[in-house]
Amino acid sequence: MNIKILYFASLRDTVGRAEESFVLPSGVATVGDLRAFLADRGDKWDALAEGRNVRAARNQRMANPADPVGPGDEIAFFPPVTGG
Amino acid sequence: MNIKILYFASLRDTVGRAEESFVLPSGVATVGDLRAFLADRGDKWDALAEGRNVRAARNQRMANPADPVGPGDEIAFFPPVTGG
Amino acid sequence: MSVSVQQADFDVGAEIAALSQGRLEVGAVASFVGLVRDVSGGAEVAAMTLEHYPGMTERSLEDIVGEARRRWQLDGVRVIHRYGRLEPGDRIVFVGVAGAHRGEAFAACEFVMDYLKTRAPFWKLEETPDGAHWVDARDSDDSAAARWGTESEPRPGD
Amino acid sequence: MSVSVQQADFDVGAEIAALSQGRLEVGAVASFVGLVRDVSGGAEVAAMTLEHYPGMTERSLEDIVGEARRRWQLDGVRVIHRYGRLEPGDRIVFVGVAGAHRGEAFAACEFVMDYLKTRAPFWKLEETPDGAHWVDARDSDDSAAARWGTESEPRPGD
Repeated sequence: MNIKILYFASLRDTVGRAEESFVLPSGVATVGDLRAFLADRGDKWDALAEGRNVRAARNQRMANPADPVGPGDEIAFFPPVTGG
Repeated sequence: MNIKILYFASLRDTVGRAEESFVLPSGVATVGDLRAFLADRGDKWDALAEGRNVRAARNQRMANPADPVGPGDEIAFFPPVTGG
Repeated sequence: MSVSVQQADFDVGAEIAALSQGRLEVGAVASFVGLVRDVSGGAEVAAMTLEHYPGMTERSLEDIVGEARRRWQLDGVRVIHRYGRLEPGDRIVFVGVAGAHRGEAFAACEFVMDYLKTRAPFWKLEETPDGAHWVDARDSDDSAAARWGTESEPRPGD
Repeated sequence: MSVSVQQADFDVGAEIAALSQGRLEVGAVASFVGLVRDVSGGAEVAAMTLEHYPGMTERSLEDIVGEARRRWQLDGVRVIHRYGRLEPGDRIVFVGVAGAHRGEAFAACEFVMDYLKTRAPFWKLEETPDGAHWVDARDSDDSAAARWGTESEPRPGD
């Protein structure tokens, strides 16, 4: 039940890591669950708390909180994009 | 009371001339008057008759039928433009 | 010089680069290139000759550019229109607009093209297998210009 | 290849020419070049670094191009987006769209830019006299994308 989590831009700077390998705990079934679980780490991880302006991708496509998370997935969290 | 009249594109081909020097007859005071006067030449000049899709310019700006015509003016008649 | 009417081809990359050259406030350059197509109204086109009204052409293009600059906050506008004989694939027209933001640059570029199509005195004579014929104005061009909310081209006697 | 994500600069003239090269049915090429400005939100910008999400970037740009090709009849679409450190005046992004007529080319080009601004995973870190800071997303970009009538970018937890 391993997944890879990536962090980008200001969110990466805040949480202090670009990626981590993560063993999915029971009860974490969706992107929204995962985000809440990470926010519960507290302190700097508060940047992922509900209400913060964070976007997510699952396997390199934009994801909704209800999207499922499964073994081998690549989940990314980042601030709203500012390209172009 | 001389003016210059220019004809372009298909209209020039139809009337058989690109330009003419023209002495304004009395009673021809506007672009619309001039067009009607030319159409009255009959035959191929019917291409300028009312109802035909002809545009006009006075001194190199798009003109309306009511615009005045005076000495030294350059009046042009042509079909709708098809540039670009 | 923002308007050129010429027989010669032009360098699109150089024209676009010139619009922002040395102007670090420019964030957006929208541009358009019009080309001769090998079909027109279903008929095959071997070549076309673009006729124009020297003097009035430059004046009408400058009027169009001036109107665009009144409507939007722009850093630069460039219009090049060719005349003479052109073959399929040849460039006909270039419009480039530089501004701080993309919304204004896109809007002004499309505005200039729409007006140019209905107000600049150019006429196309197409060579097809059936012979040469003058292209009729397209109603869609008039309606494209009309959506900008100013008067359409005046029509004497219509 | 219609999408490139690269550090290197690109040749705008060559990219625009390639969109119609050997395609005599193309009558219109609309294009856009985005550049680094020397100001942002009132602050002076010395340089910026564009970060992206390798893999997802290419995929999202290809999705955007695919969506444009479904919506309009197009002959070609090209998107180039740079990443890494860029200075004021440097090109950031190119979008070029070729089609038979200008209306479709303009609409598709603006559509791709609006979506790219809200959906492609790029982030700008600006260097100013006050230090480096990440640029916040502009609400106007979301509303520009929203006017195309599809869902906006999903926001988990919002």
